[in-house]
Amino acid sequence: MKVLVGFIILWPLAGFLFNGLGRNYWSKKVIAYKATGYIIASFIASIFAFLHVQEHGATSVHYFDFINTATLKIPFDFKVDALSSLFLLVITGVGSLIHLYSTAYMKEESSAHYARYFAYLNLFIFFMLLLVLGDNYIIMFIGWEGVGLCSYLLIGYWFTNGDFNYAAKKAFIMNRIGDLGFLLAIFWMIFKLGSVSYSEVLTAESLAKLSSADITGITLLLFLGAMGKSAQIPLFTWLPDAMAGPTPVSALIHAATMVTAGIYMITRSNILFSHSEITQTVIAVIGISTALLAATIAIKQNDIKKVLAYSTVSQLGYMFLGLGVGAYSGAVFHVITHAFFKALLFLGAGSVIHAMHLEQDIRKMGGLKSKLPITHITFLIGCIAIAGVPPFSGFFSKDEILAAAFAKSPVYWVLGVIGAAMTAFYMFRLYATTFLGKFRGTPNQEAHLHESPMAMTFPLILLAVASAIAGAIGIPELMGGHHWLSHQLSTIVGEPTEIGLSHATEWLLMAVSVTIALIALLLAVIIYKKKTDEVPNSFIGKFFYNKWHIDELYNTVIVNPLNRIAGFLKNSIEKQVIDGAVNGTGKLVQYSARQLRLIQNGQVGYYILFMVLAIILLFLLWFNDTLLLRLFHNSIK
Amino acid sequence: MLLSFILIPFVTALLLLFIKNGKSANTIAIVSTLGTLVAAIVLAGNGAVDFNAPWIPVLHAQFFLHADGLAKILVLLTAISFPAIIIATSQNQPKQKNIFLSLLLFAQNGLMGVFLAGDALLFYFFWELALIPVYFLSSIWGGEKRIAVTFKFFIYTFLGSLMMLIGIVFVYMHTSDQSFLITSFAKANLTAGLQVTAFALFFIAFAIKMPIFPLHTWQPDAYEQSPTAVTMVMSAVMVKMGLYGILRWLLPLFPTAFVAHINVVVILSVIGILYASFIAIRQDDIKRLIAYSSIAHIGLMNAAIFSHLQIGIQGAMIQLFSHGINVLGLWIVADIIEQQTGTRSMQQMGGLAKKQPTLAILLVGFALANIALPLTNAFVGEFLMFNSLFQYNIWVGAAAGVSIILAAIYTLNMVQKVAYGEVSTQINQMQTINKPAQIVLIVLLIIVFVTGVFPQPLFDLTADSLQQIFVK
Amino acid sequence: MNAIIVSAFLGVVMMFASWSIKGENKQKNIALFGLIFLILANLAQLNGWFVAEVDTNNMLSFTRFGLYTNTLFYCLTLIYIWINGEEISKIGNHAADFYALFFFILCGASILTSFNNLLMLFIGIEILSIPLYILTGSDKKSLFSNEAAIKYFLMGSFSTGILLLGITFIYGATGSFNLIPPDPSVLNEQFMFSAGLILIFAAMNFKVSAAPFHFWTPDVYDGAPTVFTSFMATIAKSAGFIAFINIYLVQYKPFEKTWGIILPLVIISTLMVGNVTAVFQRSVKRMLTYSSIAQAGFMLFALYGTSSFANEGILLYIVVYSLASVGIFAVLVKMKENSFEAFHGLAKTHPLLAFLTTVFLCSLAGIPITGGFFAKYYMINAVLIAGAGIWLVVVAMIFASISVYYYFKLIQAMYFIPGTPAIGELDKSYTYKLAVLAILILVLGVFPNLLFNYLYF
Amino acid sequence: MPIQYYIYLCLALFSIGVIGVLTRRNAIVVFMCIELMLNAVNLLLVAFSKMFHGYALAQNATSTTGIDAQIFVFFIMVVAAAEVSVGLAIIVMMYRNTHSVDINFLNRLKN
Amino acid sequence: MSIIQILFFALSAFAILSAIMVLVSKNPIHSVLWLILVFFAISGHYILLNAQFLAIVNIIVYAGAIMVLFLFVIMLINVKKDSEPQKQFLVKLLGVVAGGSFLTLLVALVKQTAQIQGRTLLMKDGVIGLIHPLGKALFNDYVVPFEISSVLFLSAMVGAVIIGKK
Repeated sequence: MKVLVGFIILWPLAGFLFNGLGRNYWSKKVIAYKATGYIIASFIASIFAFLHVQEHGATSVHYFDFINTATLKIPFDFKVDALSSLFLLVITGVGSLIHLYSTAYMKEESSAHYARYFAYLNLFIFFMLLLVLGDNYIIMFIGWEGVGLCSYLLIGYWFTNGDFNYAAKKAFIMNRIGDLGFLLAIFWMIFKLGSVSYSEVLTAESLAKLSSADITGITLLLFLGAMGKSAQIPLFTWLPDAMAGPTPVSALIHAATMVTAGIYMITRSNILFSHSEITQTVIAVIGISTALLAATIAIKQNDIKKVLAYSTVSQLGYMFLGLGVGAYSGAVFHVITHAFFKALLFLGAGSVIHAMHLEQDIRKMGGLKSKLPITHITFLIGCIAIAGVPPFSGFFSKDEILAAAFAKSPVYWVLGVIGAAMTAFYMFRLYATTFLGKFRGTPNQEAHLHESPMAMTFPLILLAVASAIAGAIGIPELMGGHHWLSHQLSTIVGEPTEIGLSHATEWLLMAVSVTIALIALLLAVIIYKKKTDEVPNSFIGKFFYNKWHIDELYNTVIVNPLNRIAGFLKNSIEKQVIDGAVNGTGKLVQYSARQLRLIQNGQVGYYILFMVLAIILLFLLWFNDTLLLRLFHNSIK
Repeated sequence: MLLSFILIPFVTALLLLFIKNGKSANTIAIVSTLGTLVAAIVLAGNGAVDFNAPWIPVLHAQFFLHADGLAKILVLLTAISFPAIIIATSQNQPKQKNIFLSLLLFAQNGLMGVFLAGDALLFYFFWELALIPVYFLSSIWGGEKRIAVTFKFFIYTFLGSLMMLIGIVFVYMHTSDQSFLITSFAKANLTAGLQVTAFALFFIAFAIKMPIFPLHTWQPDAYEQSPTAVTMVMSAVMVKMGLYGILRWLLPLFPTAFVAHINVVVILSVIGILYASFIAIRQDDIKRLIAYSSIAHIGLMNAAIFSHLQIGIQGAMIQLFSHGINVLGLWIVADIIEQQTGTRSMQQMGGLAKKQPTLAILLVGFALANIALPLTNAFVGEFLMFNSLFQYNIWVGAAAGVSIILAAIYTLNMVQKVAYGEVSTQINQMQTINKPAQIVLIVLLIIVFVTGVFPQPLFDLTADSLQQIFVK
Repeated sequence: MNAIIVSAFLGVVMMFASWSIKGENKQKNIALFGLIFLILANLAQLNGWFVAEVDTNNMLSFTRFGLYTNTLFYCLTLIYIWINGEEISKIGNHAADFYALFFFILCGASILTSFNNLLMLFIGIEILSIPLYILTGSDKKSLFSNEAAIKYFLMGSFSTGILLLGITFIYGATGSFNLIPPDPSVLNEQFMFSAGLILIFAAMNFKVSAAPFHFWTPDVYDGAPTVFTSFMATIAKSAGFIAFINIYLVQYKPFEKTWGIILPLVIISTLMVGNVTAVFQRSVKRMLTYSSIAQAGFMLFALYGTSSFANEGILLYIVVYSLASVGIFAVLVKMKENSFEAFHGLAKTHPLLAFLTTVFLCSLAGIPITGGFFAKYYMINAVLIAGAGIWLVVVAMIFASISVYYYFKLIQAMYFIPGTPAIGELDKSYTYKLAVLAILILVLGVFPNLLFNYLYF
Repeated sequence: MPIQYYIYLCLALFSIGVIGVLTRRNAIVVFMCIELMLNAVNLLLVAFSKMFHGYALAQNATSTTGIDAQIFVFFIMVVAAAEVSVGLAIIVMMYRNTHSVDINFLNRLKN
Repeated sequence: MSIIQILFFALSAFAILSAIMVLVSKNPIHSVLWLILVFFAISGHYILLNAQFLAIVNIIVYAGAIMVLFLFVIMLINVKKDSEPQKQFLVKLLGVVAGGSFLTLLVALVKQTAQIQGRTLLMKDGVIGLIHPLGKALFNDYVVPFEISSVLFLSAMVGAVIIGKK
């Protein structure tokens, strides 16, 4: 097992080193083969690991001690259990496909940059694997920050573009805010429990050691970390900007894997979260708000990737809603299905962009159905899946979350259904504008329209199949399935509990949500089959189009004041107050020197006068208590 | 064994004064510093070592050198830094190379002495000895405003060390056996009130040296104006003198006073961390940016030490080493850029990644270490330090934690402005970077990552010092 | 007694030499041999080999400390003349007469190291002072020298009057001129005695140029020919310190409480005047005169912390300070002008000389590995042992860091500012002589105990 | 005769000397005032000498107590004479160079 | 009031008056002459105190030699009458105030000194002021300072040579 996990982890790292160090030496072909091959190797190893878990249950392996001091021991341990093995498969599986896709998508890059791209991508997989495999929060944090780094590097992959760099920086810094929360939570655990290992923290004994305030604090801080990584309100604005990176990157990092790390983390520590009512409510509220907010924005966006990005944010909000209402396995289920269909959508979008020569504005597309048949079909499957149309995968996962939400509070459910409707609407708005109607681009673009090469379409097809059938792993018992996934995860999140709804209610809810989604879907297709959205006029339309002005809000409320404070400190406090005090001391000495030397006026008479006065002063000092009092008394007796 | 750390640099420095040929002087200096490095590695592998010889019998001062884990890790840092600095800057050293190198080695001599001295008077001696060559180096070969700036630095630190001298004499008088040995100092008969006095006197010296807010203003100026080789010495090794002083002298000798001042110092340090980070955000001068970043990092180490928890002090000990390596790397990169473009303004840079990909990668590597990304060496230390601050007080820990965000902001700003974007005219002038500097940077980067993944040897090295502090 | 007799005799010899032996080099060599003989004679007494037994009626008492101090004075003078011989002969054509005056001064200094009676104090101080008036005015054509001489003379005489009034009061109170430790309990109301102490204190402060009796110092040292400034500021002043310590130890110590207020004030004002005023000087020579005031402030610590430790300290201080001052003045003598500008670029043209000057300056500033560090160290330690408030030392050290400012200004001028130095002819041997001084300073900076090994046994 | 009378007299003379030093500008007159101070001290010494002598004499008819002060006076005169010779030489030298004996005339050494 | 007291007061008044005249006279020659009168008055006091040797020496050395030297110098340099520039009035006043407070302080001190309260001094009796006991003391107990003071003269001589010689 030690060797196997080592394989899983080290193949991507080897790929990183190979491509990173040899970027000037290898040909593109070698780079592509190696990079993809290593991930596939890792995927195969992951399958073995998964099977091992199925057979023997969870195992943890110890490599070396990362930190081992008298007060704190942090081993470099990995844990392969039901949850992590599942994530392993998703990461390496989707990762392999996206690597494969990238080999074609990035063809135009020079070989050094091509290698750099794959090095980053491999490194990302490496860190992502650390994140899910770690047996304690530190290892998770290492992966956590590592994927952030890779995200940063990949968003800013085209580094000569200033905006892209800015987006990359923004992503990293926003992630860091979350990371600080995560870190503080770790500190809190160490402070109270003296350990960060799952096996010691996530137990009933350690829970007993924590007060409810501790648990709330820790979980809220952990959730802050998840907010940063998984782009929840208020730390979500980086994700749409992150679309500056190459499209496969968006698919892998900003849709399928990294952004779901928050869900992984909370699911991993579900014991803690379940013990804090406050945190759960916070998570649910923030989740559903994010889902709705992002959905409203997505409706009005015209950039194909931006729509998908907001859609991702929105879907992540659903997952958090799931977490907040205690449907951990539902959230994980949605992570998996979302990984498939969102990766598929992004890759499809990439294929479109590829065909359109880097054009991303959907208003300039249209009618691509015939030109890009495979892309079209797969994209459509993705859209159906995300819209929650049965029997595609999105339906099952979303429904599970909604059902759990209803059980908790019908308000969640109502809002969730509204969100689902909007999802269906904007996805099909996107689909219709892009693939239906007439081509609206330049003739030049039209002439060069072509279906993407095999390396790109093959992943699309595979993912489309996955999106379509992945629901099978979580068919609820209601429909005669036995929900393989929730049983699978039972060791982590506990046996699925009865949510306490009658079958009739469940069927009703399902029907209502599907109906609403279908209506929205059809509405979108009808509206956008022919026409496109120009810049909106209505207030609400503008408001959504401008993303609720949240970026501007952040600039005025946070960024600018910070800059001003920094400028004030630099220019006023540092220069005038502190340095001024230091230099002032020097000036004071100089000034006194100038004054003191004037006493030395060169005249003997004055000198002697000063001496006499000094003698008098000495007398006065010596006799300070007696002389003045008794100066004119005759006798001392 | 220990004497070699004093003698090798000293003898070489004297020898260099008579070697006019710059090339051979350089070779000798490199060989000498590498020799010291070998000795330091051997030392790190051994247990605690002492060296004792009489010095000034009238004063009962002894030439007592002592190497425990804390000393060893700093000796190692010094031993790594100097060859790295000399090799990396060997292409652009000034005309009178032999004197330049000689002064550098004198500084190394002083630094080694500071870290090894087990006798207070000897400690003070080396403390000053480390300062004076640096003063000359900066004043002769520094930038435009070098004279005034270096002078400010010199007087500032000199004032501090004079206070420490008073403190040393003060404690000496209260030792039972009239000795300057640290062991006697530890047994000195000091009441709480006297401890506070002695503490204050020592602390001023260390605080100026580190420097702690608000005594820091000499530092950015001095870093900016000094020749980069000297800046590297100051930033990578010399500022550690202050922290070392606290760990070696302040904490064990005046525990009562130390505990009494924890709150003040920690809060001051945390203010300093945030303050310096904020200023770094607005810096356009790359050297000043690194300087302020260094102030912030040092402030964190100081705060962690003063949180007086084992975990924080352990972290600080590791970080002493790690920060030295990281900041050394950053300075070397900054130096190469400055030397080749003639500017320090980041606004005029950009596109390094396109023009000099290797250098850009190295820069990013050290920048990541600077923001304490996991698996870099800085993470280990900072993790423990923040941890201890958190345990000291949740809110202080959280406030200090904000600095990791700020650090990301200014470091990435730097990376963005220097490495990314279109190639600027200044960056376009750059020639190929010389191989030795590149090799040094790569070695340093390897150290960064190796100690980041396997920090345990460093923990083992410093464990005995930590135990000494906490066994009492 | 050996030393007093021999030095007086040697003075007479030099007087005769001034007209019987021509050639300044010869005269210098005679003086050097005389000094060696003087040292030997003094060592003879120190070791008890040969002692001229004279009944001094308990007016002089030859302690080991006093005799050892004599040796140091003689050695310093030997070094001083060895280095500055040529320069001395350049002033007028009285080289041998100057040497005679040096011997007389040494005679006065020897009295001051051993007096046990206020009469001998008075005579010693006068023997010390009168030749100094003459040396100050020896450059007859120079108006500066004239001015300095007349200022020095008038103020010196005035302070003599003060000293005498003080002595008279003490006599009036005790009926004796001997140095007798007063009984503080009886003398509580004995104001006349206290008045005498204060007046003597003022006069002695004048001799050692402590503020606020320092006013003569800058003008006189500045106006006097530089070679003689070098002698006056070092050996002559140090003799004053030894006298001050001798009398202070016996008569002032019992009043510790009162002097605990006054002496620190004097020390701090001296440090302030010396250090702060020196900051703004444009002439190196004048800067050095102010710095000599500042150094006096440190030497006064030896009074504050009267103990055997303080005595060792003052010896070290005297030796180190004198060596450094003699060195720096010897450099200054060779400069064509006294301004800082004259030193610009010296390091380029005369690297060794610049380095030596740096050593001297570092020693004056009290930087480790030069003797000046241990000198200051001893002073601090002595004061702290005496139980002074730590604030006094802290203030002193703040002023010490100010002193770095002006000393290093000269280093900056030499090393960091380009230019052509205004330096006169300089032969190699002169530099090497200065190198000997620097080596002595550096040796004392690492092994200060070399100086004390002979003090006890 | 009470000793105070003599003390007051001598202090008065001494202070007049001091005042003279402070108020006159002629170097020679200043110097003369210093001599006046010395003489005041001399007289005071003799007075003290007679005071102690008087009490000692009452105890012991052959006592010479107090003689030391008179000897001291003698030495003060010796010193004064030596000082005068040097002092006047300096004043004359100054006069030769500047044709003035004003102590404020030479005033280049300052600050 | 005994004759001695009368003499004392007369001499004292004379001495102080003459001393004041030394300051007040504008012409340095007059100052010298007044100073000589002070010395005479002081010699008178010496005689009152039966210190005849000192009285004579005072006349010979001070009035006779030193003052003549002063006169000689003044004549030599031919300081014209009233040529001396005067100090500013304020400076003079300051000088007087300083000297006056100096005097006041010392007088106050003497007044309060317990030991000399009621002590008197022997006026015309006692032999210590005569030449025989003085000579004996000088050449027995005080021979060392006596010899040493020759050094003083030697240095003064050298000084006169150095400074006086053209």
